[in-house]
Amino acid sequence: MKPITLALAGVLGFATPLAWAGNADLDAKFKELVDRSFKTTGIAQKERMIQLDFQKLCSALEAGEKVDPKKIEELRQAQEQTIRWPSDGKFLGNWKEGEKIAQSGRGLTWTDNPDTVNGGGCYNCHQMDQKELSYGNIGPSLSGYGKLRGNSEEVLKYAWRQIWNSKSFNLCSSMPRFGDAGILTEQQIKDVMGYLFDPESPVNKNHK
Amino acid sequence: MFKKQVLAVSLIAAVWNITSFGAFAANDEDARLKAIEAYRKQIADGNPSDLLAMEGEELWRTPYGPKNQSLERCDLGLGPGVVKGAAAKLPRYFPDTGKVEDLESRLMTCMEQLQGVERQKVIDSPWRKGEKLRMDKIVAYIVTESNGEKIEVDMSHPKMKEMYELGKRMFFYRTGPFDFSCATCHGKDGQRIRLQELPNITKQEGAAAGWGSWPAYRVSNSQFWTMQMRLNDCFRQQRTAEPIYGSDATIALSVYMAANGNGGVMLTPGIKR
Amino acid sequence: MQRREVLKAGVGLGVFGTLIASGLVQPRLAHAARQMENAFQAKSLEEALKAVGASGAAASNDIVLTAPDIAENGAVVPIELESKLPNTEMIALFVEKNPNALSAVFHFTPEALPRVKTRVKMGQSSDVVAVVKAGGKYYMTKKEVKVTLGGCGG
Amino acid sequence: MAAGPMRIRAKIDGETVNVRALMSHPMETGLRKDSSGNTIPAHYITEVTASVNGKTVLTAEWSGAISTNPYFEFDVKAKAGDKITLKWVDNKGESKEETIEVK
Repeated sequence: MKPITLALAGVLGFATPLAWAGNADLDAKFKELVDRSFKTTGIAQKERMIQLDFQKLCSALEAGEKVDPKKIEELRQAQEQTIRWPSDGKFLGNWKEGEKIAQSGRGLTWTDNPDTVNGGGCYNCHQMDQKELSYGNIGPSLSGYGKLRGNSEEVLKYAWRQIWNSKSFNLCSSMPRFGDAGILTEQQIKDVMGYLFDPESPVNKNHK
Repeated sequence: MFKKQVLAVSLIAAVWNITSFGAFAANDEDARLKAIEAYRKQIADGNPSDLLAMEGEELWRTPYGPKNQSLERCDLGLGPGVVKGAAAKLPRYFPDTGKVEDLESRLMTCMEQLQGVERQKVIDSPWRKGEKLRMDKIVAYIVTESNGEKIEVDMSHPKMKEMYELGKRMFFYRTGPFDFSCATCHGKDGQRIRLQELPNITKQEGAAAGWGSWPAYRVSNSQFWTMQMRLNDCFRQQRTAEPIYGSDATIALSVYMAANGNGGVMLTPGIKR
Repeated sequence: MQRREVLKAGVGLGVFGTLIASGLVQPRLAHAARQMENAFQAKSLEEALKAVGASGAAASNDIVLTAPDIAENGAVVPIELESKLPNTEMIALFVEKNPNALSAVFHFTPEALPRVKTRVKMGQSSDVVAVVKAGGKYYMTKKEVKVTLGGCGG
Repeated sequence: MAAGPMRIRAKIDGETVNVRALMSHPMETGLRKDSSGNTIPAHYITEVTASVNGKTVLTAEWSGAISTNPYFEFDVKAKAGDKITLKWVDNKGESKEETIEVK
């Protein structure tokens, strides 16, 4: 698993003075609080606490701070540049492998090690195969994804881009950047796409 | 001969009028969530945390550490040795240390001052072993003594107000490879990871439900988790860096959650998945 | 306070324990062989039922088997067993898809009601089966319990 | 290591007494592996005996399938003043016994 490259889509958070409105003193205290409260353990480096520019902006937005919409659009466009299409032009992989990735929430924690195979944890937030009762609702249901949408080039690209970096559509999306942040490999994303689009996949076969 | 028996058993199975539990339509969400509610009620009575709380009470009274003293003079905010209802009013500002402390950091203060047990020794101990196991048992005893009490965190002191603001920032702080913050999961009503409902901690009801039900016994691994362990594992699954045990970031977050939950009821120790 | 006396009355290691500790008695010998030992060793439900002597058990509605429709976690599944059959001597509890189907056996004297509650581990969704021996005959009922993976699985 | 505590609560219910017990025990099946991959040896309660004033009224044979820190509830014919004793023995020969008086 190649080391996690902090996608430097923007200048590292600490550097940009994108402070929250009106309280520089509290900002300084907060930065100091984070610095003395976190540590490196295993593969989880302390540097994970340094925010990327859009992480900082979305944190302020979600906390109810006023944020300039032009800034949001500017950073969203920057995220669009991170999209990498499949190197061989093939979008769909093996849906059986995709199912395992969707079920597994492992990887990238400080109790994992570098050769832990990362999962996608899709079922944490999405319904996919209707027969699987244990699914989350933070994301929309993906049941019957391919069956309902077909697999035109346009639909494949839309789904690939959502998985690669959903922030390219909606800057503050809750969905992780599975491709851009190096969480899943290109092959793993192809397999998840297979799970979504393959007519044999239970995502489509069990869709009522 | 064996074949006939298998047939016999399956015949019997067919004849039974088993109250068939009805094929759950996968998308029949409410029926399923009600079934989970029923499950939780059935395991609510007889919380194995009681076993730890019994041992915790002994440890509270037993001399220990280089100074060979018990913890019976430890002041959790309601006066030396007062345990009844103390956990329901934590975290709070403590004049003697000039710091805002949660239950576990305050206990470390007492362990150090009364018993001579070094704070760092507790911090460095692995979870559920050594000093941390002693801490779990003492915490189980103390939070049992706040079961049913009103969550009543005193926000009047300026240090508490500041910790609340710092805690709020921590709660919304998106970082790490997954871009998650606490709010990603705990910032909206009705969200769920798999079948696990996620309380909305930005609102009183959700904050009271979340804050008021930890520490708890987790049936999935038969472990008793203190609030510090609960926060630690949340950060772990968020894929951030690890918070140091009892660090100010964890206390600030606790102030944010407890204050938001003020007025709720402590249902501790809880019993969880 | 009720809790404290209980602790005081407690007796630590039984006689067997101390003998073991002193190495005089081999753990193997001291293993209190359970009356139904071979039933506990049986793997499948059929084998376990046979070993308990209950393979010909008749279905009965006079056995109350209360278990959740869905267990949020297989580590702790609350089970309530009650026999309404007269002269109940024994109730046995099976989880069909566990590595060993037989989980527990309860033997009653007239001084105890034929009713118990406990909690079992279930490796996966499975039928839970209760067998009652009353008046020398065997009766049986079952219920399906679904076990789900609750948290983030990671 | 010495067995952990056992907690027993008894409540008079007409002619009988409802007994609810919690026992501190790992209940290892012998099928589990620890984080470094080696099997955790089987260690579970094999037998539980309940008696009233010294007379056995109920026995149970358990396996590793009974949940960790077992919960056990049963009802016995007894009255105020009677002594209810609960004893468990595990596959390592360890045992624990608790007696409470019915109030």
